[in-house]
Amino acid sequence: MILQNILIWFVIIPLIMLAGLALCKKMTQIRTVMVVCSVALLAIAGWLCVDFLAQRAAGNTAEMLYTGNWMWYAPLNIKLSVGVDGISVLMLMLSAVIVFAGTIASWKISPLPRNFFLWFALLSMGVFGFFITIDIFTMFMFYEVALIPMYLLIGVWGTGRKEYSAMKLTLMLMGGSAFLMLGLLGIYWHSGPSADGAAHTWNILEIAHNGAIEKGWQYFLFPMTFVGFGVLGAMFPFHTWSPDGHACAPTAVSMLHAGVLMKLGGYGCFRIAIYLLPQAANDLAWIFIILTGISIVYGAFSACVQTDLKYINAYSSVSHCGMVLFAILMLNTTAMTGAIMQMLSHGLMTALFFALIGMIYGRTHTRDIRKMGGLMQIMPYLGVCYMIAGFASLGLPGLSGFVAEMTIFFGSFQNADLFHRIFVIAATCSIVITAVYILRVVGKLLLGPVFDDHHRQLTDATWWERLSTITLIVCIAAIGCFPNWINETIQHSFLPIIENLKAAI
Amino acid sequence: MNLTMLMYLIPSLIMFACGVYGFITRKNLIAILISLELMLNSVDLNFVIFNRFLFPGQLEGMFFTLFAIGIAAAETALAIAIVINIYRSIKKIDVSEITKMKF
Amino acid sequence: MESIGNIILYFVVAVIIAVFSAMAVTTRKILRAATYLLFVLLGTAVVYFQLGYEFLGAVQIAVYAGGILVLFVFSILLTQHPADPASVLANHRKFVGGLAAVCAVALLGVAVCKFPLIDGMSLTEAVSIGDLNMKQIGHFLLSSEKFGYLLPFEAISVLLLACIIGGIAIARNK
Amino acid sequence: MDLTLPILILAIPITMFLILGLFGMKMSHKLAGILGILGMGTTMVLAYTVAFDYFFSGNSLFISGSERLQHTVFDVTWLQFSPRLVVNFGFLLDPICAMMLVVITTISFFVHLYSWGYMEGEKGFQRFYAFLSLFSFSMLGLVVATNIFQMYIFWELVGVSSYLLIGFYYKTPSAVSASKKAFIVTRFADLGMLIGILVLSFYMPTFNFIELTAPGQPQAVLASTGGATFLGGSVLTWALVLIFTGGMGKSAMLPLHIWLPDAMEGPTPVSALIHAATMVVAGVYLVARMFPLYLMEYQALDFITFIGAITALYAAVVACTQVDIKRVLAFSTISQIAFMMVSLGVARPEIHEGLGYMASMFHLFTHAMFKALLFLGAGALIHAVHSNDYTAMGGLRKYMPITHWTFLIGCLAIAGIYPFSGFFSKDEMLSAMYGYSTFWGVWMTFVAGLTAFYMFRLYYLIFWWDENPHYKHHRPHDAPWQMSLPLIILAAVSCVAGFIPFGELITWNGEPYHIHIEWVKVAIPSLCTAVVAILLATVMYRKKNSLPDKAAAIWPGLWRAAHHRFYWDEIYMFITHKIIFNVICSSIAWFDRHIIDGTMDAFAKVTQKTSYTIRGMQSGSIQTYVWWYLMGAVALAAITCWAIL
Repeated sequence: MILQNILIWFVIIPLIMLAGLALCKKMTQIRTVMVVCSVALLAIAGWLCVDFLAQRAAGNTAEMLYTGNWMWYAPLNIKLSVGVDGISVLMLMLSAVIVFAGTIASWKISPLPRNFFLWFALLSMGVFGFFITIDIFTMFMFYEVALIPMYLLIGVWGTGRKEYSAMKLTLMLMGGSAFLMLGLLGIYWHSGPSADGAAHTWNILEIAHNGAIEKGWQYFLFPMTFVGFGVLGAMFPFHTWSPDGHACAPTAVSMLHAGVLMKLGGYGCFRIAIYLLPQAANDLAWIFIILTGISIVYGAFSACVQTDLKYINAYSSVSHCGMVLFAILMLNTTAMTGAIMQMLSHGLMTALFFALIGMIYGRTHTRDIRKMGGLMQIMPYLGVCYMIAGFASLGLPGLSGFVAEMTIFFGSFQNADLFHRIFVIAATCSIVITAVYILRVVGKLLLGPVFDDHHRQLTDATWWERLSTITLIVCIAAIGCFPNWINETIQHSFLPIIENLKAAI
Repeated sequence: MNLTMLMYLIPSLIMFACGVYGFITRKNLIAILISLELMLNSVDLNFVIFNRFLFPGQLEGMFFTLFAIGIAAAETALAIAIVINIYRSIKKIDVSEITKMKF
Repeated sequence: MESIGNIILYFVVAVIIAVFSAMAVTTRKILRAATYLLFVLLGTAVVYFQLGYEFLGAVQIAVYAGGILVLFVFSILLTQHPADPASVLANHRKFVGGLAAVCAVALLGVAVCKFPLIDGMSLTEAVSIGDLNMKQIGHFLLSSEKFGYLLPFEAISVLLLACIIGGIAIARNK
Repeated sequence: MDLTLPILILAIPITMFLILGLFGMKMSHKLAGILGILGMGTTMVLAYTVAFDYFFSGNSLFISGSERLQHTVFDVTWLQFSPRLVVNFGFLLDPICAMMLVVITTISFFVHLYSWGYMEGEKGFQRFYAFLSLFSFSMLGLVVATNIFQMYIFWELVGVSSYLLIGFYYKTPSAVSASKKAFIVTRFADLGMLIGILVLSFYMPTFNFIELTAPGQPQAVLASTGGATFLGGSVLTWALVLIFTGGMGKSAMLPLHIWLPDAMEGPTPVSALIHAATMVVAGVYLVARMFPLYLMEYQALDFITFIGAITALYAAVVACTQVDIKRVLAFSTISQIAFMMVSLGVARPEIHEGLGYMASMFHLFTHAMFKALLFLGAGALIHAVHSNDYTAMGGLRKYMPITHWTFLIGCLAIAGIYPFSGFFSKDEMLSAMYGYSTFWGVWMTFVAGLTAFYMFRLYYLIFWWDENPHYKHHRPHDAPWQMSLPLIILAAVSCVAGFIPFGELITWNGEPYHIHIEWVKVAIPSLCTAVVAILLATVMYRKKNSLPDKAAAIWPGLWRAAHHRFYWDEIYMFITHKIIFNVICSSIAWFDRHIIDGTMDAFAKVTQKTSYTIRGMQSGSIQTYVWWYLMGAVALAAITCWAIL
């Protein structure tokens, strides 16, 4: 029975959410549905996390747990295959936390709250679906499901040049998907026979176990898949959707997009591009190391001179997500572990940032840091949260960013040749630049005298804003203070990928 | 002198050519419709002519024309309804002016 | 050998058709165009009579000359000041239209002239073979056997109904 | 050893931070202050217990024969990078750590107490105490670190607490920019340290200090790199120099010193605690902690010596011309820390059994006491006259006797006058320097003379010179007891600390060293220099006269340059704002918007243009369609006919 698999519920609950919302009329009903379902998601993710760790502790060393296979299009052998390893579990947890925080943060969304949450739920379904599947076709499908609602969410509920940004974001990501589709089809046609006797398979595990795809094809398919996912991971030079898209998106969408959707890119990169195409990954990594290395420094430098809060964070995301891809390309356990931690950290931290920016914007009606100042005196709670987010971003020990960045640096430094060294050192320089732009914003926005006397009447955070931010801050601090269990979970999950890489070389 | 098929086809051809010319050149919607009627009429005529000279024992051409006339009537009625409606809304029936729904 | 009356009638009708068609599309007064069209349609009806299709000729006169043309005239009167001449056509427009017409004539003329069956039989022979009366036509129209046209007949009926309703719906004053 | 005390030493401050930080706004000032002071007091008592236990219990864990041992009290895994590289969180007890525990908790406690008076009625009083606790926690964590990565973690935390405290008056733009500057400059330095740690950890599969400094370990590293060099230095040298860069940032050594004078924007107790006594000596502590490694590479030590000596002279010269009393003290701090650095740099096992190391630690201890005293005294003055400039002071000795006498003791101690504590530590440092090379010995003696000069210049300008007319409106008076008590105690400590047998407690290798003062060769000359400098200052500044202006006019260029701190800030401003911001960042942002994004937009524009062009064909005019259709049909038919015929 399909429903007995716990993973399926990550898709079913959003579906229930959709159905529930379709029936809702009043705002209270909508909120009830959203809160109940997002709490359910959070609970189920938490339970999965605990149960997963228990199973691992009990000695279950299978690569993926909770696996299940259900055929849904036999002629092409497309199945709904689910299964999770430690990384997926953490990603699901992250998504659940951010969906919850995002729901709470859009407590007073208007206009059309019902439609907003409908698309929001669809988006989260795509995200959850992506993380639970191990079938690349179904994965791609969920990927698209997650992308499309973005267009409407930004185009309808956004601010500023929203139509332009929505169009740009959607088109660029769709362009990436086109590459991706090509890559995935290529992988499928060279995948070798499936376990149940069909000629080809979409299942990641089966493809990996069937052995390497022939080398020539790998050289073609790796750039396709990596660029395809890299666009979503804001890799230079395909990152320009991110500043415009984030700047115009409504709060919850920015949160979910930067917090989770961009992680789909990094996740796909190692789960598909590196795991399934190890030889090409090994030989062609240098190209993408250059690009992601540029992303890291370039995003940070660009962020230094922006004046729009959301642009600053968007460029900061370019830098931080560049770090994720950069670390993945280092092809060793420590660096890749760091990449996943950076995903978690960046997800939580950026979600917090965007939530706070949304809250500040909702009060001051501007995001231009030149037109604000001294907000710490007026809204101390939001100010403190913003500082915490900033410190997490610039890598203060005790918050998640530090752990992730350090793991990445120490892992990356294990590659002993000069090329890697130069890029690692360039990447480490970003921690200084990050400090520069974060402190610049904090200094201009929160500290100093009050810039605009009209702002003195503004109020501090409401209860739902506090709930939303506290959820995220607690997670950030928890990862920052007690990183080792996450670290171990991730490291264990990387073993097959690393083995595959070693076998290929 | 025999009246052959060719002789009947020639006026029909001229009629058709005039219809084409009118259809392409005229701007007035009703004039265009008139040109259209000319072309249609020439075609009807051809059906009858071919039926009479090539397959004299059969009736397909005749019936086809019969129905074509019926349809032409329907079509004209509708077209004129549209023309009148357009005239009501923009007070013109010049094709070069009717561009509101273009692109 | 044809009767001389037939021949004269043919030439008269042919000239009428050719001349009035040309005038219908070149005149600048739209009401005149409609009138010239009437002559063309009547000429066509005469051809039908000459070819031995009396019923068809009658339908042509009744439906076309009687019905459609009246519609035209009414619509012209509704939408236009009858005395208003249309604007003078631009030369390039005339050229383009003329070119199309000439091409069509040239091509069709060549095709017609070269067609091998074109000089099959004369009018007299043809008319003598296929003789038909109203009873037969009525029979065929409502027959569902071979050479029966019941289905198109019904289809046309429905179509006409639809057109009537559509015409009313479109032209109706809101 | 019992685990409770060490854990509590770390746990109490962080708990205080959390309590005061989360619930402080709901507390009264009094409650928050008492909580903070009690917490710190307890920590101080615990730290004293631990230090006393370590030095004097004779426990075999701590001492074997006469050699003092390093003892890891606890060490738990915090993060495992790879099976080789494990970051632990622990508590390492050894002589310098025990000494630092004493210094930090003592100064921190007095600053807590002092702040109760100094910060009274300030908005954000609770926040201030919370940050102080956070700082104490971080600093304690830093000194007890068992491994270099733990040190780095607390290093960063210390930096952040410093940032928060400098920017305590966050409504004033100058404080905001000063805090930003401090953080970014030290972050830049930390980058060097991080890269150094990366390099070191790559060749040495451990972060742990004991393993890093174990005999034979550095040689193993050098062997593993196969003697590879980069720009003339071995890998180990580079790693050590880079790690020292971090220390240069925190300890405000020359190219990275610019943040410290600006950091005086923070409340004065903070300056006393962080920017004089504890945090800024972290760089010295770092080098001392890794000293056996540094001993492997004399190049790195020479680098330290060189940087330190230049900085010492530079800061001393600049201090002679500053107006703001806290800035004078700040430059004096820079100069004194540089003294310690030089002393570490010249320490060699073969020169007086590594005397430089011991002397450096000794000076660290005495300096912490008298510099905290001076800063707290300055705080009392500022509290009284509400200005940082000596121009607002003058002739204060009659109004503020306690401050006057304690300040004088501080000045005497820093000038190195017998029998105040500064004399002893400075004497040891100078003998180490003379032992290494006469050149550096003379150089540093000159700096010591300058120190005496500028300190007494400051002293006379504040307490003598000319009585400021403002006093008639607003009569300055001594500070309340919470502020005076720390002054008196610290002054007492500064008087007697020199007689502590420091050599018995702290040496580079744990073996005791018997201090003996080299009167003839070192002490008498330096003492004479100091006395001459003091006399000079007395002549110039005791009474209001025109001598200082004349002196400045002798070398106007030099005086102006020193007054502007040799234009370091301007140079940095130029580099950061003009070059990095305006050239690099702006051009990258422009490039991104116009080139990268422009390319993406260009794709869209080309597509759109093409569509618009093609759209023209779809004119919507039936007549045109018919024409084309007809011509097409004619063409097709013509082709067909031609083919058939």
